[in-house]
Amino acid sequence: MPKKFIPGLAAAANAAVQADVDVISSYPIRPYTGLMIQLSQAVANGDLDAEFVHGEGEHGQLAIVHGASLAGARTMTGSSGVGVTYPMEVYSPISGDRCPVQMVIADRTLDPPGDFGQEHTDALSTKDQGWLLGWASLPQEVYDNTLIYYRVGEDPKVLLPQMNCHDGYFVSHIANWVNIGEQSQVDEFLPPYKAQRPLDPLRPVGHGPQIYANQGPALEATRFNAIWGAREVIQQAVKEYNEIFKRDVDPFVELYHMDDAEIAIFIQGCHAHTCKYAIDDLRKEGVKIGMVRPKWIRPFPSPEVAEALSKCKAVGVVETNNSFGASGYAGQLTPEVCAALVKGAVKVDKVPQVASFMAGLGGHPVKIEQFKFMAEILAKGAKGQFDKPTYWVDLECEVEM
Amino acid sequence: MFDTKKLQVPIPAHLEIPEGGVVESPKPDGEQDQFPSGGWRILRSVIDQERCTKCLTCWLACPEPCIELAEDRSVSIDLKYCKGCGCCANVCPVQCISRVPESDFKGDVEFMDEPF
Amino acid sequence: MAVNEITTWACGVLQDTNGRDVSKVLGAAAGKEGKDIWVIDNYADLPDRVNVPVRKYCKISDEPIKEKFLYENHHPNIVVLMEDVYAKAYNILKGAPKGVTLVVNTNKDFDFVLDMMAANPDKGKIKKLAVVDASSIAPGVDRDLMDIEGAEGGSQIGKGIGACLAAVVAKVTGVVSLDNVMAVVANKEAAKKAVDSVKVKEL
Amino acid sequence: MAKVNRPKLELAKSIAKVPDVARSEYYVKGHRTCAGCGPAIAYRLACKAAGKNSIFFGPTGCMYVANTSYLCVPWAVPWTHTQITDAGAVASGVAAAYEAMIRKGKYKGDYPGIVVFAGDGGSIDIGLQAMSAAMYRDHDFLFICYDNEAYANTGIQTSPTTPYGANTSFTPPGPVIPEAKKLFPKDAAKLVSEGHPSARFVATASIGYPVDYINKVRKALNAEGATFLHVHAPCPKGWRFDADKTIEIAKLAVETGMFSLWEKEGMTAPYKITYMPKKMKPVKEYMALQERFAHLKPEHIVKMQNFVNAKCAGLGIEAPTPPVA
Repeated sequence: MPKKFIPGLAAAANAAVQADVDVISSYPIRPYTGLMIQLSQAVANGDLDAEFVHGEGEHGQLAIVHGASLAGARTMTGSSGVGVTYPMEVYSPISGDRCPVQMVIADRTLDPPGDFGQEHTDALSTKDQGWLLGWASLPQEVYDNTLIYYRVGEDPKVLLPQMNCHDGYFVSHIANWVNIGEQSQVDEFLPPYKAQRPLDPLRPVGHGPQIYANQGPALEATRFNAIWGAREVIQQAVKEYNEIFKRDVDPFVELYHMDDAEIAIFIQGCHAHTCKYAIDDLRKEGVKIGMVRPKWIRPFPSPEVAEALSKCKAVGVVETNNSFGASGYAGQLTPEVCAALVKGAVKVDKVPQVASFMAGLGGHPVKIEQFKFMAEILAKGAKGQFDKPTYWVDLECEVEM
Repeated sequence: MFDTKKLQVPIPAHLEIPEGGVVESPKPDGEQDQFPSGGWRILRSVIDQERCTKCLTCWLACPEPCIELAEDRSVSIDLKYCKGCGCCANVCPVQCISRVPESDFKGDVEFMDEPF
Repeated sequence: MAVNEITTWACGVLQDTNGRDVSKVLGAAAGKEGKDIWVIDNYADLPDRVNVPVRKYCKISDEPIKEKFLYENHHPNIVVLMEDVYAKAYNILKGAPKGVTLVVNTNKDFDFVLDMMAANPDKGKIKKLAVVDASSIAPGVDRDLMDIEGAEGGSQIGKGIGACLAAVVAKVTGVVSLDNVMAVVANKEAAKKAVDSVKVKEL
Repeated sequence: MAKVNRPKLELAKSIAKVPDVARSEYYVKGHRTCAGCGPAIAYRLACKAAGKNSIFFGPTGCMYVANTSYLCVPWAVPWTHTQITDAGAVASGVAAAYEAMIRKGKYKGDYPGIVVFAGDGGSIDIGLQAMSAAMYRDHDFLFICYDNEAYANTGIQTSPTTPYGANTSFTPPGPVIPEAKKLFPKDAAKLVSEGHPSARFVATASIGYPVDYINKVRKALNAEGATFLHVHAPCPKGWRFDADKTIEIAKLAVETGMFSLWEKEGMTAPYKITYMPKKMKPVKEYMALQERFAHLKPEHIVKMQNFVNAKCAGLGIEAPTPPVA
């Protein structure tokens, strides 16, 4: 198995080439651009036989893969920041038409002001559009996810588009070791995409006619069932991925020292790895702290999150995103975690206290010291109640670089 | 693993709808019989077959299309669908299509519960 | 030193590829030695423009690097200048600990470099100064558009002065073995010439 | 561009010959378009001309909503809804997919005729970006703009092709603005033909001249590249005339110079007039039949006549009436 020292975007590009995508649509925006730079070169070199279509904007970019997927092609596109929010109109039609297109997102802060740094608000803003949505935390995981997402999204039981997200710069641009599978392994794991009802003159069908209002609930329910049904497919796909690629990938959540944790940090994305080193230090001091890193946001791994956090006294949700004025008094993940804890998929006897930690906004780095600051607050919260619902770690615990 | 079946919603059989709202296309030269539009017709086009020159101008002018073409190029109107717009009468170069109130006729319209 | 932080200063666009190659070569060589490495392109300097000074970063450590998700080397103990003029224009030693190794691509001598740094309050931190005329050994300009923005880049790393300076860093600091650097770089001849012609002064 | 085994479509010579080449209907009866709907006639003729091996794209507009309500389609060929914004891009994706899949052996059939059937808004207003980009990228496809000169699906609001002086629900006449719409319309076909080097065939057509229209659809599909057709399709609802007059008004538009029929095979080719009326009529005759112009005063009609004269002169068509000072 070749091992390459490459950034996250190059890892995604490697996986896309091995997945033999048919149609790629591009539009430049930092930081995801490197993916398309590499894929266009792969097409020019003949390493990948695909149509590389230059979109006229992200809206067109998404529409191009929408059409290509309707015709039965495997597709790849991507974007960052405001490029993710510009085509907001198109997300629901793509998932509604059950087109399993894949979009690689290297997160970037939304404007204003101009900021290249990463923040998860861009992709999280699209979480209600019926797409599978998850985060990778290292270039290796970007490679794994690219293949796993295709496999899950193209499964006839699922047929949903996928947003394969990772932190801009921190994962997209930082080089790291990535195990690249053999082509034979990829072929074994990922069968060619077979569209169920493509736009094909030999078997004419109509896609997306108007419906009666009374047909709406059932039509929406099919997407609801598909995305929750995807859990079973994810479980199976990850199991096979681990067998074929000899790997140890978690299907829904990564848990770190959660067996006996009294306090826990819930965090997605790359900073989870820094968090783990902080936990190592704190554990040496006798602090019973653990970490939960969700790999998916849609479908939200509610049962796993609830189970992992059910024995904790206090939980801190790290928000590298914004939802100004949201319930939960912070970003978009706190309400998700709270809902998972109180809404009975798994029985939680005593719901832990939950605080939100705004951290890493605008691409600000998050350091070990700041995780220790969070742990201190959590320890206090575990004894009673937090003195406030939201802590702006970036501002309240400034650290030297 | 948590039972995903519990997370899914059963869809009653009578409300089932194809995933993605994909529908079968009608056959070429066929009809979309879910929607017979003959009930819209206030004025009916009546063709004077004696004077008709079989020029087919009306055939190409019909939006539905509900002017039927026989082997011998004679034309007739499919009353199940004709909305009575009168384009055929308007374009006829020999004015052999007249427009007659639909209320002068009995039948020829598919009875429906609702217009659509 | 727990973590070696190597910062390379290069001239925007013109030396972008070569500057990045210093980080990539050292990273790849250290990887061969089983060390933990961290390589990132400049973030703060992006998007780079012609002649804008850009910095390329590499961290090499025997122990796992705990804080990988930073944009810069905040405490560089090895600093590489691809243009000697940066020595007078910027505090290239900002945040550095005592005992820095400074590698400068110049056709001048030690005193010239030290004179240029007259205004630098941190100049006392330099322990070792190496000068090498890499520009006359290997091509210093490589406008490779492919090798940017997080793409994988060409199959060859170290075709120009990047190879020279990476090899000099290995020789002067021992942060990675010179043999491993030689195994990684594309332009082995230039790297060898640089290693042979480098002049080092302990301060 | 992959040009794979697509049989050429035959051209018709006259209505009398049409049944021989295009008797079959691929836009079938059973839909909710207006009685006398001009765009429906345009749709029907386009499907007839394109034939069996084609895929149609319906961006949001009358021809989406009225044709597919509810949960059914009147097309015997594959069809998909697209957003009003992105018809060109979705068609691009399908074209790219077929090129890739045929080249890679993943699809065994012929390369299909890919036809976008977009309204004026979906073509040169909100859909302009996607349309222009698709024309620029030279996908093998045909973009048809059916021009009913307003946003009709939403209840007749002004669009960039709505003529000067038209009364729409967003441009009502009043004491301050007596002429209702003050702006002159964009020229959809020229917009494409003058600025898109890869547009192989650009033409205007009218449902008043069905054989010419069918032939242009077929020439466009035979052209193996990006092609554009601007079809004038009167709207009895929006233009406010009796439903039986649709074809009559379409013809009158051409006879008065309000709409001219031409084709152009590539950006550098000359404009070729495909139908020249024997004697041009004044625009007054055309406007008199439509209530949307009923509020206009003589000076407005003069302004319109001057605009039409200039437009015709640009195409080398003799001015319908002497220019008015």
